[in-house]
Amino acid sequence: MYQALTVEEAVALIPDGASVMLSGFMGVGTPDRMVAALAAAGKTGLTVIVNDAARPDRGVGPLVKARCLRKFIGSHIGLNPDVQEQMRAGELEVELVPQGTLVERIRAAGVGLGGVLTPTGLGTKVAEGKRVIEVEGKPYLLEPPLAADFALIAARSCDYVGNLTYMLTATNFNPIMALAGRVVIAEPEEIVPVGMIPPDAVKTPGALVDHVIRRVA
Amino acid sequence: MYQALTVEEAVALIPDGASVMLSGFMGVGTPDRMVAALAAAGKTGLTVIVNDAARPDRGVGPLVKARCLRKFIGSHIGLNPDVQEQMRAGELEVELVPQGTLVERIRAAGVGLGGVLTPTGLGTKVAEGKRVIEVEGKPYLLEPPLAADFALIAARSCDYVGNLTYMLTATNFNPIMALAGRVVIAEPEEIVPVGMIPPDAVKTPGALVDHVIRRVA
Amino acid sequence: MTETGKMDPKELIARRCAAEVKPHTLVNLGIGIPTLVSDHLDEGMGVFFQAENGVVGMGRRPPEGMSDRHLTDAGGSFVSAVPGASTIDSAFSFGLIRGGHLDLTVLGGLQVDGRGFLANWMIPGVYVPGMGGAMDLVTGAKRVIVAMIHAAKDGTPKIVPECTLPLTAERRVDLIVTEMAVIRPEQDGLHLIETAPGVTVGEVRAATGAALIVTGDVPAMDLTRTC
Amino acid sequence: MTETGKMDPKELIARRCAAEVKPHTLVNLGIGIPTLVSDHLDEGMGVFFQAENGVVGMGRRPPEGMSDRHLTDAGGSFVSAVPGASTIDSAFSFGLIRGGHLDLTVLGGLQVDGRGFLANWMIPGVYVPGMGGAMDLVTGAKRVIVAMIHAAKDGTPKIVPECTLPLTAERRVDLIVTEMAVIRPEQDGLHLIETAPGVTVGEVRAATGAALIVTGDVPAMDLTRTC
Repeated sequence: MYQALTVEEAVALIPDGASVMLSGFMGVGTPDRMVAALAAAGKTGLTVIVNDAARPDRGVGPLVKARCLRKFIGSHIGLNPDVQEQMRAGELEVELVPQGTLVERIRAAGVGLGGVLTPTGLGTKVAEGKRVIEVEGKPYLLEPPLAADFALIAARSCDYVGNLTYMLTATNFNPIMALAGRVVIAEPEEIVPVGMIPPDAVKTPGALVDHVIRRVA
Repeated sequence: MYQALTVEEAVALIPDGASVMLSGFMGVGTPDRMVAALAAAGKTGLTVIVNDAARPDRGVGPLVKARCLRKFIGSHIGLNPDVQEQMRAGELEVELVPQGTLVERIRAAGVGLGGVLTPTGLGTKVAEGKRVIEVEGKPYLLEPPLAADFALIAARSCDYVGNLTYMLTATNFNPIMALAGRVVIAEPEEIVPVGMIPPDAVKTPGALVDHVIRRVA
Repeated sequence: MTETGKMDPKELIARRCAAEVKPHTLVNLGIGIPTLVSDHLDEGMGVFFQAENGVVGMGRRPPEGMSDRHLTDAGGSFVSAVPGASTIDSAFSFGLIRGGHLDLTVLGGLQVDGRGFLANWMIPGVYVPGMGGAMDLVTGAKRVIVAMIHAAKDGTPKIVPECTLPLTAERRVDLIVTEMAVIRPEQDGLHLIETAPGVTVGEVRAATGAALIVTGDVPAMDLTRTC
Repeated sequence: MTETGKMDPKELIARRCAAEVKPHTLVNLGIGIPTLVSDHLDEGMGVFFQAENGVVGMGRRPPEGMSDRHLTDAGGSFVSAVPGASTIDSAFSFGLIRGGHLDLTVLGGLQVDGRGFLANWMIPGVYVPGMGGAMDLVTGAKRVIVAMIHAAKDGTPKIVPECTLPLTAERRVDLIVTEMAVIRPEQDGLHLIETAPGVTVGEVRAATGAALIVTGDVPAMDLTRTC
């Protein structure tokens, strides 16, 4: 059972320098209230794990603009000039990871596996410095698990035991990141009474969720 | 769009000696009509991949009793004396796999990964003859992917593009096996018009399903 | 002998295990004695029971006529679901287990040894049921408690210097609860931390094949305590 | 020049690609030219479009006022969903892609080389958008078609003996469709199998950096054909 936190209370849990998973795909399914509050709080030195850099005003954009980030781990930065600029200036370290590898690395951390054996990236720049493991005659890149101190999750609905649902393509990385944050904070669009989400509709069981953000008053 | 098959038509697709994934957990969520029809058809030499041997009259039980199986790959056989007896008589090869490893091996095959790096089984009989891969200082067993010629899936609802839903604990291995069969045959409890299953309720997209079994008349 | 000393041994073990369950946690109970643990827990504690077959928030067996074949426990028996329950597929279920999201598992045991290693899935040539989810549970759960009768029916110790039966995992379990004692495996060996009411340290030692470390007085189990 | 010869080059490429799409298949279209392919397909074909962000059965942009911020394509633009659509998480979405469940992907290209290898995700020092889902798509899809303008704006060939830009994958793509030609990479090199209406084999060769294998007469693209 959760006491829902204000967004400021939640953001206060996250120290400068933390690693933070941020769900969303081009800003769709990103916990925007937490992003705004982190930027407003002037956090610094964060490592963010997120699919893409979205645009300057979307997704992780406001955190980039407010120079909260030390490191960006994701698959795409092409539509956010702020990231390109900070990267070129040496202010922001960028680690590019193929999208399918990124989500499996996060999942591996979340489900207790030692890494990912993927054909993706073999023979490309992505393979540089990485181990290649042969299984049944085929080569695979060994990619390590990827966990984070915090996972910030955008949910459609949440109940007071922390069960989460997502809506359509706002699902994306959310249910996977909810497995892999040492502390999981959910920002739902609505909070409903316990028992209102049918068991088969729950996409993230409440047992994975540590904190829930209060609705906008 | 599918022409739903009769259970006999579906079973006729499966040759003797095929490898078959069979969903279900103690017979819950097993496609019972297909199991009965396979047994009635007198199939032989099948390799079955299934969580457990259930009981003689449940789950894979009827296939064991009818001596359809050459090999059983699963995690538990303790409640089916037929399996124990055929195993001791050397008539049935049994490969025991930890349950979490079994489902991840199936998933790895289904999602194109080269195997599973799991801590489960390290230092036990399960590790015998297997490679241990160290990642970031921790050892993991390397377990190979597990695919099958056929995956027989028990669904709650299905539409005519093959989208599937499952109900409660009858879900279990179904959505994972639906990724890993070269031919996927779904046995739904009901078939509903296209568009009646909300996109977020679909647990197996129809793109994974090759054949659908007709409702009981 | 005290009143509780006359308690059924399995009930005593279950009750003592129940005191280890913390509110608002995710718990998996194995078959046999562990299943009884939930009977000793207050439903208001907010404990969610997980079963390997994919339910988080499993409830008691429903009244006759109210069961459904789509809602069962890992043994295939009918169960109910508590408010706030969720159902998940097997990959997700073992993701919770292996990924360290399960706060506690209580499991039966065939042997536990001086290193705290558990054997509970086969007796070669005699009993080969398969490991089911046991290896993942012992490997992945944050806390593992072994709940078992202290010795075999013929008196042979089940707590031994080194397991002769195949191991379930190389992980040191966190606690052993029997009808005679509570034992905590640590780096330096097995610590006897409680005895059952009316049982002496000497009696526990006599029934145990492995060395037991005793530091000062060993208190009696408090069977009224809950977490 | 024929009527179709005056077609917008991107439209021509999209139309020719559309002829490669088979009914009742699962298809992923990249951004740019590939996106245009769906305009040339009959909605009754039963083709389901997948987008990396987790939709199977993506439909056209909805009418003004009927969009929803929870339903977008991989570029973040509003889309609709066809009857029978499903939505999945990113792990499932890339499971479909990497696992070989995607029948076809049509992607843009910066370079394709004589081995049939594609480079389409970065120009070192100039353009580093990241690979997004491209590496998984090229690695995992059953069939990969590269849809691109034949040469760079300054005339520099994009079809080259060996990619000088970083590869997207070591996989040989299945087809290259440009406004000048259709080229099929095979074990022995690049086969020129069609030319655009009004374009000669010599013109294609002149605009191509890699050797082209020509066997007999090269037919003109049939831009009316559908699968």
